[in-house]
Amino acid sequence: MARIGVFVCWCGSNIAETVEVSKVAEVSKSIPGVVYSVDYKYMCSDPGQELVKNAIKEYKLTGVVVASCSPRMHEKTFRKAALEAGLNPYMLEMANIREQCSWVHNNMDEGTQKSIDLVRMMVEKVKRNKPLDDISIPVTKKAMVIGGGVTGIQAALDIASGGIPVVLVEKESSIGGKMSALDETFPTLDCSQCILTPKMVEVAQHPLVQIISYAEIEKLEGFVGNFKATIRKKARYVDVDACTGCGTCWQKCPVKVDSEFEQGLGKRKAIFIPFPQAIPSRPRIDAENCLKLTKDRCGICEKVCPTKAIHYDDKDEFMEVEVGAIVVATGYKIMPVSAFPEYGGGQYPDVVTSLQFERMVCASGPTLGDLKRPSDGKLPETVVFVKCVGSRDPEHYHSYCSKICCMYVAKQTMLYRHKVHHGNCYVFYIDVRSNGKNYEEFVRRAQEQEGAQYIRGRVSSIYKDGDDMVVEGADTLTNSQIKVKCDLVVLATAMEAPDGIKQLAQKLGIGYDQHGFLTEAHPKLRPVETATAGIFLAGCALSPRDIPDSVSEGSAAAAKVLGLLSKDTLDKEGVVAIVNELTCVGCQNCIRVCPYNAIELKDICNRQGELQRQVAHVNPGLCTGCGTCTPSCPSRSIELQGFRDTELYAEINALAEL
Amino acid sequence: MLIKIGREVNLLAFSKKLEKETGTDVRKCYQCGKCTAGCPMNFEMDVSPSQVIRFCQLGMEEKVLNSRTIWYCIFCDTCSTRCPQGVDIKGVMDGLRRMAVARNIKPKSNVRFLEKAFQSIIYLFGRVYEPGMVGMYNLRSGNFLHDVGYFPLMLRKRKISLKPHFKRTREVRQVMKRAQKMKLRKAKELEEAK
Amino acid sequence: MQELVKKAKELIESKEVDLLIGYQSDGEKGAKPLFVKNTQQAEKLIFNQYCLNNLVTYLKRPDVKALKKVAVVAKGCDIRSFVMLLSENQVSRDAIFIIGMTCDHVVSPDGTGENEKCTTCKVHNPHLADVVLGAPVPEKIAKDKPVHYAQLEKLNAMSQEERWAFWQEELSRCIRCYACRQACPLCYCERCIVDFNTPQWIDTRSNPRGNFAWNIVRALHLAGRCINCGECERVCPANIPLMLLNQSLQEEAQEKFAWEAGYDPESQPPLTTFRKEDDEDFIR
Amino acid sequence: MKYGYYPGCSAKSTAPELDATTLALIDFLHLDIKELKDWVCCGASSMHSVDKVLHTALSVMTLDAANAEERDIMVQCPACLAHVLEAKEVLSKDSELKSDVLEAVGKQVDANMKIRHFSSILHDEYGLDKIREKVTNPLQSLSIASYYGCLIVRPPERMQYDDPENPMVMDQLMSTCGAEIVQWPFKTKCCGAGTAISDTDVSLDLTYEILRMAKNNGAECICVLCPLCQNNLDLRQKKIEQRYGEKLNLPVLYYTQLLGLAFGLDPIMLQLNRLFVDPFPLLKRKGIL
Amino acid sequence: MSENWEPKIITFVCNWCTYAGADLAGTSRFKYASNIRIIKTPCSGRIDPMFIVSAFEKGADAVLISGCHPGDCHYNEGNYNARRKFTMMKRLLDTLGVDTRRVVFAWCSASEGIKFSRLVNEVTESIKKLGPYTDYHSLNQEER
Repeated sequence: MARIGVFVCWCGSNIAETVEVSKVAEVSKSIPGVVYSVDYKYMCSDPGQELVKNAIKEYKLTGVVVASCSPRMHEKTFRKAALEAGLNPYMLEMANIREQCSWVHNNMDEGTQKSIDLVRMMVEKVKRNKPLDDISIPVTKKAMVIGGGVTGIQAALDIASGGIPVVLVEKESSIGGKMSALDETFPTLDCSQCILTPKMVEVAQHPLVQIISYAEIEKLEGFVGNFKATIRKKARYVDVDACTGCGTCWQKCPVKVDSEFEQGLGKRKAIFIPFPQAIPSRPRIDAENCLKLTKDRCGICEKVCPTKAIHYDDKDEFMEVEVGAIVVATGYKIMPVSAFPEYGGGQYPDVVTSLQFERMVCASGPTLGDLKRPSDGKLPETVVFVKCVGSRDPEHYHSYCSKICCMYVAKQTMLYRHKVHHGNCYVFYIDVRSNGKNYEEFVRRAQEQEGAQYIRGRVSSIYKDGDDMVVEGADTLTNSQIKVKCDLVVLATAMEAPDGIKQLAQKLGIGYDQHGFLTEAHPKLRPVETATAGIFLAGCALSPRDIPDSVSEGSAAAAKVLGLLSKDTLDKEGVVAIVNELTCVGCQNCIRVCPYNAIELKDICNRQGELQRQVAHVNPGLCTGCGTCTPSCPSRSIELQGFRDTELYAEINALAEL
Repeated sequence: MLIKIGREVNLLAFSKKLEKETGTDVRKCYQCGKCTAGCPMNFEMDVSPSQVIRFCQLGMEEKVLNSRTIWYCIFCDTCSTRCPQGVDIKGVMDGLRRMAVARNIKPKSNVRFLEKAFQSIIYLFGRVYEPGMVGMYNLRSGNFLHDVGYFPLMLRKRKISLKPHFKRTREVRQVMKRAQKMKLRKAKELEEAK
Repeated sequence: MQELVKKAKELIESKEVDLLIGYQSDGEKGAKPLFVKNTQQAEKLIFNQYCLNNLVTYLKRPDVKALKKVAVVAKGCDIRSFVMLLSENQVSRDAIFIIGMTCDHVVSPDGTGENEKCTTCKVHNPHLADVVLGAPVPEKIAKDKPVHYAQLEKLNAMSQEERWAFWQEELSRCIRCYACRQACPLCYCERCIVDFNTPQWIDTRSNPRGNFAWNIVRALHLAGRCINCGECERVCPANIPLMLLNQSLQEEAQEKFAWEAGYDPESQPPLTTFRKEDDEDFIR
Repeated sequence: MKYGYYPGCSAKSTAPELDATTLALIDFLHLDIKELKDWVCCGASSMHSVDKVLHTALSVMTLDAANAEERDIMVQCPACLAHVLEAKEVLSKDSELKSDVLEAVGKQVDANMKIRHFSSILHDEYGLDKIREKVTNPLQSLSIASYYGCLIVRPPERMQYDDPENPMVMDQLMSTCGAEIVQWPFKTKCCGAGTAISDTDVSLDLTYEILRMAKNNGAECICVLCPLCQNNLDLRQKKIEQRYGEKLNLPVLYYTQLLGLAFGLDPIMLQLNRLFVDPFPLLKRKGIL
Repeated sequence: MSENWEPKIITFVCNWCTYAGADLAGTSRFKYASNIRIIKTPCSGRIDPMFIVSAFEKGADAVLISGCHPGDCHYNEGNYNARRKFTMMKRLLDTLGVDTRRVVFAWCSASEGIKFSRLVNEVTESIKKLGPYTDYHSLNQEER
């Protein structure tokens, strides 16, 4: 027999002003099953909680209804109290008579009546509640970081310093990401490679970090604390262990193709490392351009390799790793010039992206830092920078601001003027957004001391007229059109989500927005978490960010991982779905609607091991307790604990008696 | 210039009115100036296209209706096509021009005479008849000899004929009359509503 | 007919199937199911316009399921229900041999004239079968063309009050025999929700409340799944126009989710999936 | 393919060669296209600034004419095309404007027909492959700058013609005919349109820039599809040359004329003599005539 | 209909958006009619269309169902699944002649306290005009 206690809170005058609390307590006594009821001024106070605990013991209560504030406020408090008194916490429910009653109604009679109803509903529910146990999940104390840019490197280093082993998976043949291609960085103008390469070396040498380069995530199974990732190690045609990185192969390779790292401005070989400081400093063969692999000719690299590390029959390999947590730091890509037909659509070599410009001025770039324009190698005497190209243009490209362009354009004007002291540089801008430490000062310096001329207006078109590039823009401050003849145009094109990110997100089961950026669990309070427990985000995978922000987030995600993996087991609420295998017919409805892929088919076999039938089976580790499965089940064979049909129906039924 | 915004001024009222007339919401404009940058007629304008939109945002109806700009827009649509915010600048110009016509504001360009001439020609013939139209335009604009030099040349190349062609003129006239009546009726209703 | 009998004998003789479900004649203008286990029985097999029953329904029976392989004679419309059973993991494709029959039309349940369901048929020629018998029949409706049900129009034209009165009248005759459930090829739960008593969703007595709730839940469970075979209505002893409810939801699935059941075993029934851009005009 | 041809007023007055060559091509390629009997003026570039209802109503009358003949509409003049497409848009969803327009027209008009420009029809319905087969007189070594103007590409969502910044339809037609195509930046730059009559000087600046840019990029002639563009570039070229003191001598031909040449049609039928900038010396030099 | 009849409106909400929105209406003291009784489910995906039938059987004059806006679902996509079920249920009820003005679906986020209070008031007002749902309630009385 149910023995229910009802505890009605005054919440000072918050409830008592509009609800006759004593009457609610009094009437509650008449609800079948209620053996005790009481009202008290502050039920959440220590004496209030004592009242609940004592009553549970004294009256041997099997269920408790606390009529007070929203369960969002104190459900945890009271359930803990119940537990302390020896009652299963899930046998306690709250009737929300403050937020959803006393605070929103004026009339005492109505408030009281409604409170009685709410109590009755909860009494009926709690009578049918079942004790639930929290679920304890073991944890694999290992983490995976996807993306080996500066963000991923930072995350891997921080996790490893906490004593947790890390697998760092990088899509390219070297870690380093976009930052390794930059020249100098704002607002301090320190050399990008000078600050990044030590970090790359550190992560490579860390005993707890395993770098898997030129690899991608093939599949992810499991759930928080217990992921199993399948990693595709793409065919590299070079035995990384045998290779010493001596460089003979790429020196001898006869094939020259455009270098991706040099943004198409320089050349690389068909067997190559993307840049001299690459880590691991092991080459890979580009199968599309290698003569041996495409035409079965040449084979020089194999001949010259002193350690016999070249294998033309190399295949993609798969490896499985078990990890407890994952950091996704997949970064970004920038839009190519060809995306903008009104700016020439890529037909003019002297219209370049800002990343190309970085390579053009970088001392390790294809011209070794001699600034030459791509078409004819001429020193550009006049350069125009155009901001917001593809950003802030919801009609054609992206609605968002790419955030870092304002700063790097200011930096690039300086880099330019440092190379060409007599040169003119113009910046077409709409707004200058320089909110960061020393950022505004940096932009002012570009304009006041370094000779950048800022023009407020967007550019309508860019075309070639004879030898000149012509930029047709506006100066909205003087209300006029401006045509600038120049030698080189640098477009600050938008940062975009990288290719394949949606597929990756789907494999990982995490959300992404309409732009392809990954979605955080809460934009303010859970900025590096995803809605999927155990998977964290950092850096430009979320949206455009600069280096300081990305590095901070790498550390933040690492802290989350360390927190999660500091325990041996994880506890989670017992509110999960359970299948009645006797009545389940295996129609797969629940499997299809489950947002978490937490349900799968299970074979039921007879003693001879012959398959009899198939039923649904819930993995409680993956189930988050949304209950979408329940209404999809025609035979009611899957039920969400804590919100079972009989419990909810009891609430509806409780209202019938009114 | 001083823009006074008193308590009685509702900045949004004009934007809303424009939206009703043209279907475009000028409040979306964030003044990047791309329209101005690409406008082939900007050098003839007293107020640049982006500024027209700005004045509309500020509710300065008189300023825009009395500008040269709205009469010099040639509807090439470069602005609207490139606008990052999807503001139909050309449509706004067109709408402003209709508002100015409705209020009998003196046009700042001869183009209005061309429009009038054109309307009469359609009324008469149902299809365009260039010599008549240019002639009528010249009469209205007071520029009697405009383009007359091209006449013999065009005649020689048989690019214009002296004989107008008529088509469905009765129907066209009926449609025009009905549209005119409708306009008057609506104006009256609006008046009464006030 | 000859080829049907021949094929059946072949299947039975070669022991390829344990059982063949087909039709035999039932009077001059009628047909009834025939269960063939030997070649002799196969002689009785027929197929004509009186072969109304949807024999796929028998595939959900436990005794049939227990057999290794079963052949079933099926029209295109019946095969649509087989496709749904496949998609819902209720049959194994390998365990069933489908003898698809081309079919111009069958008669209406009262035996007079063309069955209404045949006017909206898009599968006069079976779309999924191990063997197809009969001469090809020209399809009258393109696959992508939405189907409208003429009977519904009258109901839709009524006012809400009239519809209420109409159904109260019709459902008052329901005796809760559950023949509709039994005949339906897609009602295969081992425990029906109506037999569920904690909580008892549906009053099991034959009263207005229970009848109303039962028919709601029946239609709802078929939403997006019903393939318009009409068996429920045909077997209803009280002549309740049950198909009106099913067809109404078929139209809704077509209009809102661009879905028609029973054509593609690879696709998911509409209530087990969604599109982010689904219509939601009715939601405030 | 079953189209009613809507030539527009220009084709019947200032651009008779466009009309004539269009009909010649239709005949030569055996297309099921014939002129709509009852088309009326689309309201051209000015009516919409006066009276939106009347402006739309005129185009609706032409839609009605196509309905009467149960034909889709093929248009040659970009302005007419824009306006009938706009009218179709208005009729496609309920609005106050729609009901006003229908009231003015005095009858219900449906707009379910397809509306396309002739060049689009040739380009992707008739098809470049079939065109290539018909070329008997390739426009060898003739460098052609295709000039599209504004209205055919903008607004892109309405016109559905091609990339508004770098359309290729005419370029591909011309290269199919064996011509050298010139990639140049002003394909869709405005020529000044109607200002040619009301503010002639303004339009001269714009047309000069276009002609100069075409010439600098190596064009020997310009290929156009819009009667107004043709007029501004051709009729006024002499005045431009005088004003800017620069010899341009760029014949401005309709794409239909150039196609006709490549198909080996009679030059008289193609009415090349109607052009103000004489194309004959160029065409003879290239061995096309 | 008795003089002081008040509509009974049973409301099903999801825990993360609408329940929190209702809480916000409370903390903001947005007043609304006291006719609703809220039943909390974790997600609108848990709301079974049959709840509507049960609610009417138990004497409700209207049913209000609300969850997270599309894209906001705490469980990513529970509300998308719910939306399809509701679409079908609404059509079915309409076909059966149920007064669908009495079945209101809404999206209401955790920040939309004001929307929640307005929604409740609007629904209550409209149901007051419609009167008690005697048609449905009469099903309970007739027994055969």
